[in-house]
Amino acid sequence: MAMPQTDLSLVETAGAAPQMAVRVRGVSKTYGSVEALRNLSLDFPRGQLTSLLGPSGCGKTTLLKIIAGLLEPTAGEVEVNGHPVTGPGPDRAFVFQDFALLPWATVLRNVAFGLELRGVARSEREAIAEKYIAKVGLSGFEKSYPHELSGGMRQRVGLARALAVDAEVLLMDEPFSAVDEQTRRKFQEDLLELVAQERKTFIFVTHSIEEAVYVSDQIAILLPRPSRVSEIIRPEGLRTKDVANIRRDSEYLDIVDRIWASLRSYVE
Amino acid sequence: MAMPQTDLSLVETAGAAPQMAVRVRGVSKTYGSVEALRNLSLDFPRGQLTSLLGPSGCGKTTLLKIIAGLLEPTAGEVEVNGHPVTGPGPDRAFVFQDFALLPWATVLRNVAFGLELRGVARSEREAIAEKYIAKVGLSGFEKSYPHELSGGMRQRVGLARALAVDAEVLLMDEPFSAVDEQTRRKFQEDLLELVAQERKTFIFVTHSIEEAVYVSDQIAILLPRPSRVSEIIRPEGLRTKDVANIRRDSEYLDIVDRIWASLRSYVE
Amino acid sequence: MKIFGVRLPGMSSLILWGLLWELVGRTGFSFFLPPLSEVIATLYEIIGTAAFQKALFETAYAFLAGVFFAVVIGIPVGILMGKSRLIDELLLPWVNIFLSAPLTALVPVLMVLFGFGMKAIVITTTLFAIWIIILNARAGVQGINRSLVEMARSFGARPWDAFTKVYFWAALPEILGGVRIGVIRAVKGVIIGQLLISIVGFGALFELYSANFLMAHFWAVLIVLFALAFTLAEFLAWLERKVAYYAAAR
Amino acid sequence: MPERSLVLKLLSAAIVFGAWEIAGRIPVSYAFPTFLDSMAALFAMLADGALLTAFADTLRPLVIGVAISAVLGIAIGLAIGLSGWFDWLFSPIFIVMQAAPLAALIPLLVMVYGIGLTSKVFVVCIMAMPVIVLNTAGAVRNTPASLTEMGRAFLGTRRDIILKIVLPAASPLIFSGLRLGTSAGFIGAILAELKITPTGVGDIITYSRSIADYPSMYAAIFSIILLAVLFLNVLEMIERALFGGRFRGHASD
Amino acid sequence: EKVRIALAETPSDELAAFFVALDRARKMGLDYEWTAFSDEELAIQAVLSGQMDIGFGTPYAVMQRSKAPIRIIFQISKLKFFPVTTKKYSRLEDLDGVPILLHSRGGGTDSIANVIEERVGIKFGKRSYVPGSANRVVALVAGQAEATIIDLANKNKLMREHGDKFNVLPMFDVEASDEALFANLNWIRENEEAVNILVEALLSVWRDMNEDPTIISRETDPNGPIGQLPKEILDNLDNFYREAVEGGLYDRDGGGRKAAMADMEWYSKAGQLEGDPATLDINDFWYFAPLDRAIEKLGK
Ligand SMILES: Nc1ncnc2c1ncn2[C@@H]1O[C@H](COP(=O)(O)OP(=O)(O)OP(=O)(O)O)[C@@H](O)[C@H]1O
Ligand SMILES: Nc1ncnc2c1ncn2[C@@H]1O[C@H](COP(=O)(O)OP(=O)(O)OP(=O)(O)O)[C@@H](O)[C@H]1O
Ligand SMILES: [Mg+2]
Ligand SMILES: [Mg+2]
Repeated sequence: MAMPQTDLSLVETAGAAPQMAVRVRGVSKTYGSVEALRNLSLDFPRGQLTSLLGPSGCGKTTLLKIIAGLLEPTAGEVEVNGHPVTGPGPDRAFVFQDFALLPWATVLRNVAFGLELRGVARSEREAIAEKYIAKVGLSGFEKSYPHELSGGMRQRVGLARALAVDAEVLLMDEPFSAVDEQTRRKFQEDLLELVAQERKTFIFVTHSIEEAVYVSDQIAILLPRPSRVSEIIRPEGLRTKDVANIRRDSEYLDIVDRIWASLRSYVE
Repeated sequence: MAMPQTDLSLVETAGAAPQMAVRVRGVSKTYGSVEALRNLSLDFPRGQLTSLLGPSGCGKTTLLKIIAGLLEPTAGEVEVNGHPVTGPGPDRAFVFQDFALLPWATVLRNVAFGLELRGVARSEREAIAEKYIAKVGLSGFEKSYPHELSGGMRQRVGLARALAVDAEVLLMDEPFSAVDEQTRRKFQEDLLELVAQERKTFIFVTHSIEEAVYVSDQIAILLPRPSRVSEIIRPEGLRTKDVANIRRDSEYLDIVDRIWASLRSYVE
Repeated sequence: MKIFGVRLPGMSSLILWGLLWELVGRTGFSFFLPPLSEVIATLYEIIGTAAFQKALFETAYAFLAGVFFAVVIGIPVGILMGKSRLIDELLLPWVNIFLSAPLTALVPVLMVLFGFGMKAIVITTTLFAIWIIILNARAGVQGINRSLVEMARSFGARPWDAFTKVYFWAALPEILGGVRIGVIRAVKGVIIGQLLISIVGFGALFELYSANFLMAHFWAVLIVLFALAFTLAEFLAWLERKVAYYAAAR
Repeated sequence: MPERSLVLKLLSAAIVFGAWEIAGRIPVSYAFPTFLDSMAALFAMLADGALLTAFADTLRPLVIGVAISAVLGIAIGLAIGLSGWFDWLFSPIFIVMQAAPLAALIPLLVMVYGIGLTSKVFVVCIMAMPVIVLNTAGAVRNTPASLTEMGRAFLGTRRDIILKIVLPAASPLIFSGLRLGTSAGFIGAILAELKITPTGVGDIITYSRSIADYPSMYAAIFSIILLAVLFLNVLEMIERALFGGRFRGHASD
Repeated sequence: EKVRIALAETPSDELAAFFVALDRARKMGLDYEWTAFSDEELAIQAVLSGQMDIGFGTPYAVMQRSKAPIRIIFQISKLKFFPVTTKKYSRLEDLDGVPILLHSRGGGTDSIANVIEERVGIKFGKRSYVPGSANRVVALVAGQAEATIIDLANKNKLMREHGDKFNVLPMFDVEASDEALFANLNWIRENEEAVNILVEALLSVWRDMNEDPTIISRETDPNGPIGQLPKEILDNLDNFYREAVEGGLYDRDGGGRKAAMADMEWYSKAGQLEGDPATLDINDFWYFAPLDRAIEKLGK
């Protein structure tokens, strides 16, 4: 399951020694009698985007929460930058599938909330929040409340909140599931830009094969419960290609088909 | 906007005179001060599947409900088989986006509910329902309740209910939006089979360009509010091609790109 | 709650409280709190007496009649209010006022209007219970998923069919919730009625025992009453949970 | 259409008060005064200040009791909602208290706490507290898990999470518990005045009844109901001012 | 048709004699039913509005104010109440400015307090109202009050148990009524027969009781409302009636004109009746015919 170092050097543009930002080693998780994860190991290279793909209920969210330190694994260990995870930490930020916005707080307060909990002074944190609100294209909505926004806009608030705390590792649980196809495509392009700009590690859960292939440096395909990693696919060549035409690129389509064939066996 | 007769003859395999099952003529609809549809005209050929594609809130659901007779248009007229629509009728059946199943009734009763409301005797309607339950692959779940089913299975119950009343026209409002990608693909293939088997007219709302191109005989692209038809695209050649490879067919990809280009202009 | 990995059942802490009561009672802390064991012995003694059974019968009768009227009037009125704007606007302010008004103050008026016997107690009980039943039935009908209504229409449902096959069932969780709260309020209503209007049933026993400082008797009847009310409320909550499985799915 | 609903409100008021007036004129009973007579008595009592003094007397135990119930009830409810131990130990008591007809306890309270303010405050508390506790506990228990999880993910301390997430998320239900509690407290306060010692409005009711001054008795009843409704409306206005139109729902937002 | 009787309290030892009389009346052919109300005012209202036929209480204020023709037919008990205080006070005069507990505003104990103030020339402090002598005893014992006015039974009980802590202050005699039976005059006229039976039965019991108080416990129907009371109460019946008879609580002639005159004077002074007692006509308040008839029948 270990990643060959040579693969990475192709991608690491900064030329720094390739490193793993997050390592998951032999993690198992049982909820009562439900065995969600069994002895799962997986590494996440620094500065790259790794997607988790797998059937519904296979334990993707569970894995993400274990990395975030929100859940304790039944067995196994997670390391972030070489330090074992014992709880949530400032090095990781979570983008929640259901947004998890405070309905009683404005967009500004929501985006600044992570900083507020870290005790950053009001004026400072609001300045930072403003910056990230602009970055996700929500300028002008600072004073709005979540229920006044469309699903896609709420999702971006959650994204901005995670970006604002400037964590090294971003954990994103199906972040585009709530937006319609047209908007989703726009987001995917935004995300690609973000990965290129910010030198952060992204861990990304999705149900869409096309989306995973389109945005990922590395795709981990999970088996149905109890979950282990069945395959790791690295759509290497794609990063250098023209974004506008990638969807008809035959390499892209090959990868999609390969994944589809691999997943298909689990769907009824 | 009228369909050239020659186009249709290519598709109509039965060789019967090509006919329009549903004609929408100059329909407008205003909700209070919101103008949802303006002077929209569109024809739906018998035995074919027509998709409606358009930005969120452009009035797709509104149009479907007007055809179903659930809403009255502010102006204009809808004809089904040459007869003007004045209300719901046995010639049309609706598949609801949120399934609209009776949570307190079993799958069997839910599927038979349309027939129950039409006064069909119990034994007869249950026999019919059994047949359609089998057809959508839910045999063995007759005694289950909706909350015991997955989203995809619920969707199929709604579909079976609509099929059971044996209406000529099936109106489907984003029927696959709530299921995950893998299951969705399976459904799309089922739907294609259904269109081939049953000689019915399908009107299908979706947000997914790929889905529309994949399943449709004809795609109507709607403008943002107030909505009119901006373009009609007929992915003709595709029907004859191999289903397994269609997603990498260049004609398919051309059509997807063309639609994307056309829709993209409305997204921000 | 878990102790040493064993799950303690929900109401088991009442046993602990019972023990505490026994202990405090034994210390002779105050004459008004006899030990629980004495109370239970007294309970055993009086439960067979004609006076107790008469009280039980009178209370049960007033209670059941009051709840019956509250349900039979409340649910249809609530459904009507949910469906008709005019009726809703006419009645809603009064329903809200009576829901929050101190009905105890109104009891003297009820006596004048409806007499001083059982009838007034039944009406007091009804008045305690009915408003929340109306409001909940109304909320249930208003909250019915529109697509269920449209589904019924699109398959050609006639109004009566739509009502019996869709509306009632769809609003059932809220209706039952209202009935549960209503029944709890009705228990309070029947006792307040018995204390303030004519002294019959358990109200009479309470007056008698407290006036004569028969504390063990007093607590014994109180325990019976608490247990009855509690059982009833839990039964309705159980019923509610049985339909609640679909409340979230509507 | 605000006018339409106002007209309908006035219309329904006119129907009810008209029915009262007619019933009083028939009369249905020697002891049933007309609406107009009762209003006249009401204004007379307002004019000589008797009513205001009475309100002050009635409101004292009510306000003290509701305040105690609110502070204590929310604190206990919070503890029950947050701690399994508290839940196990205390929630059965409040569940029993809520279901049980506590009015029956009044004679006992008199023996223990006498006839003064204390036992009246106590009556208000036992009536108002259970619903406040149970509503608060339920709301706290049902704080959307995703919000508390979010708070943990962004490194909130337990205090932070309680103050900035749990309490605001629970506040609509806490407020509705307060409203129900206040309404129950009113019932308790009146009950205390009718069953323990007649003071305030309860005294006007019993005294005017004993001297057969029925218009005054009805005026007092009318005024206390009016007061309760006003009191609750004020509470609702406070709630709306505090949380404004910002609340449209809950976790689903 | 049944005669509907409105009691002003739930059946207890105090009502045992009344129920014995009711039993005798039933044997004489009276058909009746009773309802217990939570206080005197409710019983009065019930008779006022015609929902009950005969009520318990002293509705002088109501008789004077409402236009309803209510009349008293029998005096059940006299206003035998006793000022009780802590050892600090030993005479009524000492109570000047002392807060006092009374039954209810405008009620019997309130009028006793008024008359004490007038005769002794003092002014009580704040008056608080606690219905029920037993409850006032509790308040007194619990130290929540220094002075109150309580009934005979509770006075005896208090002195038995806490005689070392409290004083019963000597007071002048009161002949006025505490509880009386009353009914609507029209109804009385339409039901002379029933009223006669009832009054006769009452008078006979009141006379027998004054001879031998134990008659009450002996004649109490074990299946009736009194017989169903807890044993603790029943065991004390003889004691209760012995003390009551000794204390002169029950008039052997059912009150009559003597009581009516005393009431006029007393309730005028107490503020319940308006106008000079001399100008008040006792026939506006009492209806003597049934009592006169019964006395004639049973002999002086
Ligand atoms: N708190 C819990 N208690 C019990 N079982 C749980 C709990 N949370 C998750 N599970 C179970 O663990 C399994 C994995 O859940 P998880 O949410 O991680 O799946 P997922 O891959 O994120 O699914 P989806 O794609 O539907 O979001 C599921 O079968 C689920 O039923
Ligand atoms: N009952 C209504 N009252 C007022 N406006 C309405 C109502 N129903 C729909 N609208 C408005 O009409 C427009 C069209 O709505 P419709 O639901 O038909 O859109 P849609 O194309 O189905 O959108 P989506 O893709 O989001 O489902 C929207 O702007 C909506 O706000
Ligand atoms: Mg998940
Ligand atoms: Mg729609």
